[in-house]
Amino acid sequence: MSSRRPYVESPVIMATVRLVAPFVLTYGIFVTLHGASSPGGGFQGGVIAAAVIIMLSFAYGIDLTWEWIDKRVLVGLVGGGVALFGAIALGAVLFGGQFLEVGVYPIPEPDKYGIELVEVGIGMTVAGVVTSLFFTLARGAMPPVGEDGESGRDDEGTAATDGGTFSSEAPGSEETGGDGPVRDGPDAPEGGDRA
Amino acid sequence: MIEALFARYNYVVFALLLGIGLYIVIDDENLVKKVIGLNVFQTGIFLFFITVAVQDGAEPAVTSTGEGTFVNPLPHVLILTAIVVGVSLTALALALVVRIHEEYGSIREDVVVEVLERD
Amino acid sequence: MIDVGESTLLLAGAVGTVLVSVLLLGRAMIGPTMQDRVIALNVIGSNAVIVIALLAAAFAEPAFLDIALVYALLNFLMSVAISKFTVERGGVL
Amino acid sequence: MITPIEAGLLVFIVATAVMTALLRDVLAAIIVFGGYSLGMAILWIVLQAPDVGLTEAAVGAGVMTVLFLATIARTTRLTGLEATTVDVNLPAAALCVVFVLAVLTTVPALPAVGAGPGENPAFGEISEYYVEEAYDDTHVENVVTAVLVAYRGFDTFGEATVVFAAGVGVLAVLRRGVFE
Repeated sequence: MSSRRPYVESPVIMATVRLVAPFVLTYGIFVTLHGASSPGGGFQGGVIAAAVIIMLSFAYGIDLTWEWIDKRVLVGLVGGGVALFGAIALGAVLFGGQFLEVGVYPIPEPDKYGIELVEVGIGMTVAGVVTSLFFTLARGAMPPVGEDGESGRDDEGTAATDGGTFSSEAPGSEETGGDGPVRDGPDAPEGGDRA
Repeated sequence: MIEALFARYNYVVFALLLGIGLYIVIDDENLVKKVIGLNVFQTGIFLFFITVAVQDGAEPAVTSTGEGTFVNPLPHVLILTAIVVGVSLTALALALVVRIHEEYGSIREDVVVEVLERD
Repeated sequence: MIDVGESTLLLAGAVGTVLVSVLLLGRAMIGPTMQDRVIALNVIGSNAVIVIALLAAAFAEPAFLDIALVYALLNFLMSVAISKFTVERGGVL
Repeated sequence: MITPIEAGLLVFIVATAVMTALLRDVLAAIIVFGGYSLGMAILWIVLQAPDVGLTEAAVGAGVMTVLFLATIARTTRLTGLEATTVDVNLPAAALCVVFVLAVLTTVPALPAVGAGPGENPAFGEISEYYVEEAYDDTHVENVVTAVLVAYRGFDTFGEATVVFAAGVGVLAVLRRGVFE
């Protein structure tokens, strides 16, 4: 994409995000796990955790963040969350209860921890889905299926849509890849293993 | 009548929000603004549910004894899931808007209709 | 338990902050540039943090502070997103 | 009776909603809609619904605006910075006024705001049972969480599936190149 301007990153935003992102992620996990005794739960915590990735995308560029993310983690979050919920629900049947009767598990305080585990499943699903929704919408404007790549969409607003190249080599990242901070930032340890 | 409405102020705002949301959906040509209008409409309904749950002098339902005055937790449950589902559906609607833009080159309803009629 | 007079005072502060937010909407409405609107929204967001904290104190419900914390952490995301969008004309997104 | 804080918030919310309807520029409408979400989150707190307020805060501040921005970044060329308002479409506005009046006629049949059990049919046996028995049944203090996962877990399972399906749906609509 020759029309793409080199992405000029803002040091202020990068520094702020680097400072804030770990706290937001921690807080998202806290909200997910602490839903039993205070306001919170999987839905809220998942959205807050997903906001971390959105933050990183704004600080370091969407394509870079997308490359940095392990897609398998994303798929694992989305599918694994629903699967975890379903497994807990069905597992109760194995222990002689009914569907979703978490009280029958042979662990201390099965009700409380069963509910927490279900909340974790919800949180995983919501975090994964919101993250992928964001990237799907923000990345690549897909060309109409069955036509060649560029002709379908260069009629209007290429300046507005050029973030949307969907080519796998992601040339945008090559332009900025030389700058140290851009690469370093998303490689920071937080956010990788959100499950 | 007026007094009855005044004692039900939240429901009046609920009706207003429904009207405003409906107006945006009907009148605005821009599809993204139509989606915003749907969200306004949706939030009006959330307001209805949460207002039903309140009780004078009540606290949020965080308790281990069940003693005291609490708001009704059931509408809260319905609405907090509805908010997250609403976001997902908004994203789906926006994806459709993007797709319409790819297909017709515009997100204005009148232009899309024009393109459809021309073909 | 919190004194009634004190909680009234805190509520009055919250009402005042809400009224300031209503006034700020005027700036968001008339613009004239998008930056004015972004800053108006940012101030409204900061006001929201203040109002929620005051309400938490007035209702004696510390759990409400969680929500103020969410806004304190996430409010800048909204402003940053919109500002980047206006400055770079969507080139970033 | 209406408290000043509620009155101020309701004015704020209606004002932002009307501004969203009137602003022609999509970006301006999105900005004002962010303000609307902020007002709503505070209103949920005033109405003693912290769980809903937390959700609205996370969604409104973190995600919703960004999704709208991502969409218009891909579809709209910014028109400029002028702050024009749309012309009010009188037939549509009249239709909406009729709709609002029709809804308002049903409002006096509803219980007054803040009416407790006895006057308010929403407070039935079920909600009493939830509040009184939730801790004994589930050992979870937050009744909202208890209802969400324990009493209405099947419902929530469906909601999680809807979220999952929406994610799949977006991928289906904008399919190529995302998971390459």
